[in-house]
Amino acid sequence: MSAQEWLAIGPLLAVFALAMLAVVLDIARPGRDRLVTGVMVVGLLGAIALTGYTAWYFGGGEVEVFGGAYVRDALTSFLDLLFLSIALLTILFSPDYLHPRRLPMAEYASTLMFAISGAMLLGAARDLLVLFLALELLVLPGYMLAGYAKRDGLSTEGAIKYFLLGSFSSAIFLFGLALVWGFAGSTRIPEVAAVLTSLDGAVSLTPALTMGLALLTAGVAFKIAAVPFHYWTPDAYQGSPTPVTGYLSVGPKVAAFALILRLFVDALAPLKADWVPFIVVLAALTMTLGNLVALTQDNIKRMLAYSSIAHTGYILVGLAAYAAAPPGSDTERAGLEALLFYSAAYSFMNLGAFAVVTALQKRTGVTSQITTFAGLGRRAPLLGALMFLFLLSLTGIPPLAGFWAKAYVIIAAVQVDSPWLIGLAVLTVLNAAAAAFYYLRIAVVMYMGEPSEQTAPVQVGRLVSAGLVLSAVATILIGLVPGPVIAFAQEAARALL
Amino acid sequence: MTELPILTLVTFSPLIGALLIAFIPRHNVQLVRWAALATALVSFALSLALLPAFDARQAGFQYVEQLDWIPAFGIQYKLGIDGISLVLVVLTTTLSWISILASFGPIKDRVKEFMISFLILEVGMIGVFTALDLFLFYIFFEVVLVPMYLIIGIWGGANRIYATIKFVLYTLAGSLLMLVAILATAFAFQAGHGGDWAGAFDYEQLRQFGFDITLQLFAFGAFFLAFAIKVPMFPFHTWLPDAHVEAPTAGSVILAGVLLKLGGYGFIRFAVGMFPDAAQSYAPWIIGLSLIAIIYGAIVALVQPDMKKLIAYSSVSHMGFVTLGIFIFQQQGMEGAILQMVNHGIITGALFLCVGVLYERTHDRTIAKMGGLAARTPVYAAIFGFFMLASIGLPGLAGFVGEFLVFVGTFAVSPVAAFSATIVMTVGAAYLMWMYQRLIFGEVSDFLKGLGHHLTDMTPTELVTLTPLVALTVIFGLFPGLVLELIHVPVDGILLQFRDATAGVAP
Amino acid sequence: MSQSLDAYLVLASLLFCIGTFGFLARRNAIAMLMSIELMINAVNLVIVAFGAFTPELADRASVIALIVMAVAAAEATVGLAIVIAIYRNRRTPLVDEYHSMRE
Amino acid sequence: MTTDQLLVTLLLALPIGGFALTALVGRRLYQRAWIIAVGAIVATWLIAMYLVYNTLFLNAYGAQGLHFTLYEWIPAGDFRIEANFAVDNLTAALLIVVCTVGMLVHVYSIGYMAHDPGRWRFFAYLNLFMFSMLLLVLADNFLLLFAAWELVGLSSYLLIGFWYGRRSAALAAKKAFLVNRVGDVGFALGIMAIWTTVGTLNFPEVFERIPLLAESGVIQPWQMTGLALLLFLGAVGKSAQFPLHVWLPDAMEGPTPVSALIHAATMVNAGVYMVARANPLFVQSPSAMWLIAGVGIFTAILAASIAFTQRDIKRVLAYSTLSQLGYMFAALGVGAFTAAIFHLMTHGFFKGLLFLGSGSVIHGVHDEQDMNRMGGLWRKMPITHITMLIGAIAIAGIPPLAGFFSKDEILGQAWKNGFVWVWAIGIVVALMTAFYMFRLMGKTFYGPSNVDPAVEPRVHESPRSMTVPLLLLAIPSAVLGVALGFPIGAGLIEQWMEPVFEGANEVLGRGQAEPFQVLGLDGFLAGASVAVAVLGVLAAMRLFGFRVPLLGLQAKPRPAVVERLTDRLRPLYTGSFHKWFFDDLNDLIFVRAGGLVARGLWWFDVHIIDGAVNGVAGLTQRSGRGLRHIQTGRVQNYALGIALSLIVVAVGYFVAGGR
Repeated sequence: MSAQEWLAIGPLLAVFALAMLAVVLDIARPGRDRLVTGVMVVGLLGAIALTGYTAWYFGGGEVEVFGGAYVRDALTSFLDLLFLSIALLTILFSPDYLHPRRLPMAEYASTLMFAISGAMLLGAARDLLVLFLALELLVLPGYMLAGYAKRDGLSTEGAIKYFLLGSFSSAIFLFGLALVWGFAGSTRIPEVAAVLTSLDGAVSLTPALTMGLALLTAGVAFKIAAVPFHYWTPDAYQGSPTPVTGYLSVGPKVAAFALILRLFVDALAPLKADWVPFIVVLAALTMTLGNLVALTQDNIKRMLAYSSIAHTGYILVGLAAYAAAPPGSDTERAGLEALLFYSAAYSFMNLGAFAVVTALQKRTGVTSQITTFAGLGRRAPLLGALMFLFLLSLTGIPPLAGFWAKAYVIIAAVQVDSPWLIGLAVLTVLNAAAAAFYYLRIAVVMYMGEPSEQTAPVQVGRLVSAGLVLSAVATILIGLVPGPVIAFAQEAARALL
Repeated sequence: MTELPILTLVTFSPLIGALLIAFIPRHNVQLVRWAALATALVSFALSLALLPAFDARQAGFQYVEQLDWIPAFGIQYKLGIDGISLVLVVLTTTLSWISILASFGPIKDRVKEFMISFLILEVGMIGVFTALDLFLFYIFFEVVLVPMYLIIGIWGGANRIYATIKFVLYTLAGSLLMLVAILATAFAFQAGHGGDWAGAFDYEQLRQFGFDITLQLFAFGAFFLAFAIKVPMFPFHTWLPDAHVEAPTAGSVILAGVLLKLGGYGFIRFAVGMFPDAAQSYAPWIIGLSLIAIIYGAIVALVQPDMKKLIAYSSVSHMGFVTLGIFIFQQQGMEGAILQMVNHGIITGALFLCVGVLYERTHDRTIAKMGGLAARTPVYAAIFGFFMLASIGLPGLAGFVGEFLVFVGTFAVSPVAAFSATIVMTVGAAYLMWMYQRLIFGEVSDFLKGLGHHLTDMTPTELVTLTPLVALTVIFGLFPGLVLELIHVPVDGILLQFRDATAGVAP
Repeated sequence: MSQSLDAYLVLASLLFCIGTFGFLARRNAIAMLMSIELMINAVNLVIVAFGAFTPELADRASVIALIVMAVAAAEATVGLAIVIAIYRNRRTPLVDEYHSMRE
Repeated sequence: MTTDQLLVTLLLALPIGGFALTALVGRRLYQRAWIIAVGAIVATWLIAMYLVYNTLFLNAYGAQGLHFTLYEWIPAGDFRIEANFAVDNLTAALLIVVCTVGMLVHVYSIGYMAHDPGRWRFFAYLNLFMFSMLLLVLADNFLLLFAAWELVGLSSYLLIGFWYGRRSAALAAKKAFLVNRVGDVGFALGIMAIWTTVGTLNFPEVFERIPLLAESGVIQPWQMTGLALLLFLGAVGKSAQFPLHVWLPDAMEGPTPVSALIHAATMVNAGVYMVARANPLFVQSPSAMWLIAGVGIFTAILAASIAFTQRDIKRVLAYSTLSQLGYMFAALGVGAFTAAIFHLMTHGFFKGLLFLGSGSVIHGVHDEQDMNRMGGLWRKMPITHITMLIGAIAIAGIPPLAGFFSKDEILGQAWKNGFVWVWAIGIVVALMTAFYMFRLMGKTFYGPSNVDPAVEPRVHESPRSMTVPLLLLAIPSAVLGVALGFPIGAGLIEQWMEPVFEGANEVLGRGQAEPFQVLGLDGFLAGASVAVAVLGVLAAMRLFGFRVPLLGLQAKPRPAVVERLTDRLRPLYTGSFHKWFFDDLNDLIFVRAGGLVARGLWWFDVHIIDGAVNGVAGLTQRSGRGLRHIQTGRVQNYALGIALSLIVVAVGYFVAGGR
């Protein structure tokens, strides 16, 4: 392998190394949580720097490693940076939650790092088999993290639901993958795409291929938690330890979109006319159901779970815009850019929101009922203000990140000359308006409710504070100066097409 | 840019103040208050500084500042004003400092947060009037929502949460659709320029573009919804009474004084400016809705038991003149509409201040409980009466000229519409005089007697808030030319373009 | 041994459906886990069948099948661990009794 | 700015300045609150008289009068309205009445309001009124006239509601303003119509162009009629003509000087003034003129019939005012513009006198207004009695006092211009007028004293500040008719008004007035009106008593006869006493039915419109609550859901993928 190839997989290796290091530290210095945390933070910062360097080094070009199974292009770099940021923030938010509950840090960190490496691999895979492996590498640690609070009934309940349904969908996905593989005769994505292109719409799809498409659609729909494959989400999110919920709401979701980019946009693009109607319907269902049910939730984690379902719907609009646009057009690219931009913006604001919940739950026994937030604006003005900021961003109020994300998705949708996509855009904004209700409800509880009886001051740890500041800065900066992120997303999208 | 970016200064000076206030310890309430007032006065002074160098006879925008913001979509940071913007900016800065001063007494809890919210609100409002990039405009338009949401929701009355959420959701639903329309027009522009995004959100360029009629009809519809909710036009008005009733005094003042004008301004500048053909085809409907609003609002106001609700419905009626004046597409009508916006801002703002003064003492707004205030608080009675008369449209005071210009314009286009609209001259006088008679005249009510010496006449602070408005009401009543001269050229421009654009379209 | 790929695919599909049915019908977590194994094995059958009937896939198929088995094993391990954890908490392996979170 | 222009400006500036000053510092002047206001008005009067002299006697400003622009008021594109003023003969005639009566009322008020704690407010309002009224007569365009129109309405509102503590006063003030507003709507619409059709609102230009436009057919006859009627609606409101007459009697809730000044001598004449001012416009529409005559004469008889039975002394005078205003409109309608203005002037003086006299009476009997509780006051209040008697004779139309000349002019013109029915009704009204006025005199001054015994000893003549204005007003009431109207048909007033109504007379086809023929038609008509007046006076004297101390003549009242007559005419009496139930009708239509409509709309607003809004929100919430139940918490259900969805997706692919 050339030095370039090593550099290309450098970030991935770094995260693997961090995962191993955490295990080693656990054995060599058991119980040294702060050490592990420190090492992880430093390591992740290093990995981010490395990724940045790699991205700069390769620029717009691409490098294939492992005989083309792994590719380092702008998309890989974009996703790597995003995943590493998610990992960093999750690590920052976790100790304050884990420590009071006597949950070991090292094991947690290594599991998380493995999951992140899976996500990163997913974003770089150009081989169906690698895609599957990466997916499993992503989700298996995820199940474990969900059930990480072993003695907590809810955590394990969430985990087993997540696990059973996840495995079920993995099997479905795998079956679809196998069928496509059998049809295309290769696991290499470019070759698959080439074979499918040669169909050229002239012959009808074989039953096996059609079945394969259906299975793959259902499989990824499950992974991104699109309605009606979303059932696991609320239970898994509610049950998991809060920092894990934060992670689950962004990491696996964005990774699943990475999977969609590599599989559907790269490999199955020639068949996009076949699958686009399903994306449109899924998008519409997902955002609408997510928001409607979120309206009625009283548990903040569950509410945010449904809200994350709704956001999946919005992201899917970007995908639909891509898929509905004529091949090779600018519009096609805009859809993907929107998808990527939305993922990035969503990650920061959603993690931020969960981080506030985490910070409140530093004291054990604090539930995740909405009443937890009562009078937060008085008890901890800064924390309240940050939560308000994240909520505003999630609502899509300018000039915050979430606003641009929605605007981008809508730009992409209205560019497609199709009543369906215009309809989807309108549905998006109607949903955004409805969603404002439950986001604002939290603000109401924080600022406008009767003063809460919990008068104990909220103490926010240094790490959590740093993470919150990072999320907030990202949310504001992406809002005020979205230019660089847009440019990066454009480059990433260009790499894919 | 070598010269001073004065518009940016005007727009963002309250934000700077807000940031500074954020660092003042919250227990130092007096300092927070005075700092907020000083900030608002600075932006007021800055906005006045725009006047001397402003050339009222020059067409187009002045003080233009232009920077690329998001080149990928041609989104710019572009500010500029014409006469219409200028008068509304000055109105905003004026009412802002008055509102802040008026909050000194009533707002006792979380003063720091209140002042910060209020100053951010001011940024949003000024920004709406100065933005020349559609995206930037939209951002300011939305930014306004958040502080207003907090102001009603935190410092409001008993049913504040229902009111504030209704306000936000209602407004948001409309404005988000407008976002879709903005993006769609920008894309149409981009497609029409060979895929080049440059200028796709630039108001001045979009105005020249000439969108095809299908897009116009759709986009105008979306813009209409956003602005009609903001104005608010019948039947999108029901958030207003709730919001007014629950909002604290300063909130009501700004809500009536400036926020409603965002809708009227949006209609003139964007909806009509960019989609003249669609405006033409929708105009009969909008005129119809305006007439309904004018009469309906006035009649419903007749039977309101709550002072604020009464004034809220009167706002629906008065703002109906604004939309009526705009959509008859006639010089006097449109100039009258703009003048009416300014005057309504001053007068209704003042009326809400008056209600606030009384509420401070009685903690009640039920008209039936009051009576005989003239005997106990003569100065208050006089000032309240003054604004009541101004609101009725007494000649010589500000309310008259705008209203009459709208009437004249309407009559020239459709005498029938003018006939129906003038009914309100009577009904409008009836509800206000009824309220005034019940509050001010007659014997002192038992409820007020029960208050004893708490029922004092106006304090010096309250006088300071209301006196400038009295002066403005008289000045604009006697010399409406001060405003009309400023808006004449831009209105001419809009109507000229409108006529050019619709010349080829069969009615 | 049949000479038709389709026959294997049909057989595999049947197996997959049986697995699915088992997953849907059984309440015991362990049994559900086993049903998933069955589904994965059906997929393996498909993979191997493709390998057997399509020359260019022959050399890859068995490798892929092996990898899938390994993944399935890992999955089962994680699954069992979770099942044990919840069994400790709830004293029952029946998943339909785990419904403290809903709606 | 020339001196005269400056003086005209001062004419406006003095009263408004007086208003502002009195409003600001008046309260601190205590007893002397009147000093600024009265000072300002005296100065105003002097200036006005100078201008009147210049205009009417020196003809200093030519036939067109003095026109000038102060500044541009509303510059809105083509709609450019200036604050411009004019002094011509018509204005000058009005200035005489407005300023003279105004000044005397100011002086009178010094005494009348001396004990009222709110006197500073009173004088401020009076000055505001004077400003508005002067603006009204000086305005040289329709919009400015309209502005003044509304401002006098405001002053009237403030003054009627002066004793705000009294609910009835507050209600009357509001009623006056609102009823006036109904008329103003018409006026405003008329102004819009003028601007739309003529393109300007300046009087000289409008009146120059209107005949041309009408001739060339640019303005159709029906449009002209519509235009005239819209303007007339404004006049109907301000001058309290049927059916908008209901506010004026209630307006008597205000202090009596206000009734004298505003509701008798000046403001209520604004409608007459406006129609006279816009004569070139009105004469273009014969049907509008006919209607004006009809409304006027109908109001005259309607009001007179009500005045018959009222007990409140001020209300009798108020209905009398309505009736006399009706005369003026009848005059306008028959094309006797000069007669209308003549009657306006004479009426201004004698009605002002009567009101101030009644005020003096009320003052004397300690705020009692019911005539049934007066009587025999002639001895205790001699000056009031004499001056009021002069007023009563004047209004009754007995020569040579003022009322005879102007009233006879109106009736004569009506006959001669072909409106015999107007004349016929007019002569009946003249009879009624004479009767009810002497009923008033009899009940108040001559009959037995019914004054509250507690008050009786303290009844006294009013202070000099009140009696002097009475005396001063009695002079013009007595001599103005002769001064201006003699010789009949060729008096000063004819000369003065000649240039103003020249065009109108031309259009109506009136030549130069012929000299009065004592033995011809003129003599017959004059004789008839004198005869009915005397008849009315005698009848009233016989029923309600009288006394002429100098001649030793006297008659006792005959309450029994009155009683019998009343009984016989019970339905008519009841109708008259209850003002023919107009107030009840209005209450039913506007207050009750209107309230019902408003309440209905409010219900609609809250339940239908807002209900729809909340309904959408509720529906959203409910559907969310319904959809929640999908999430059962059981893995099996989830798996089944996923499997079923998968099947749907697969079927979808197979159905759609059949390409």
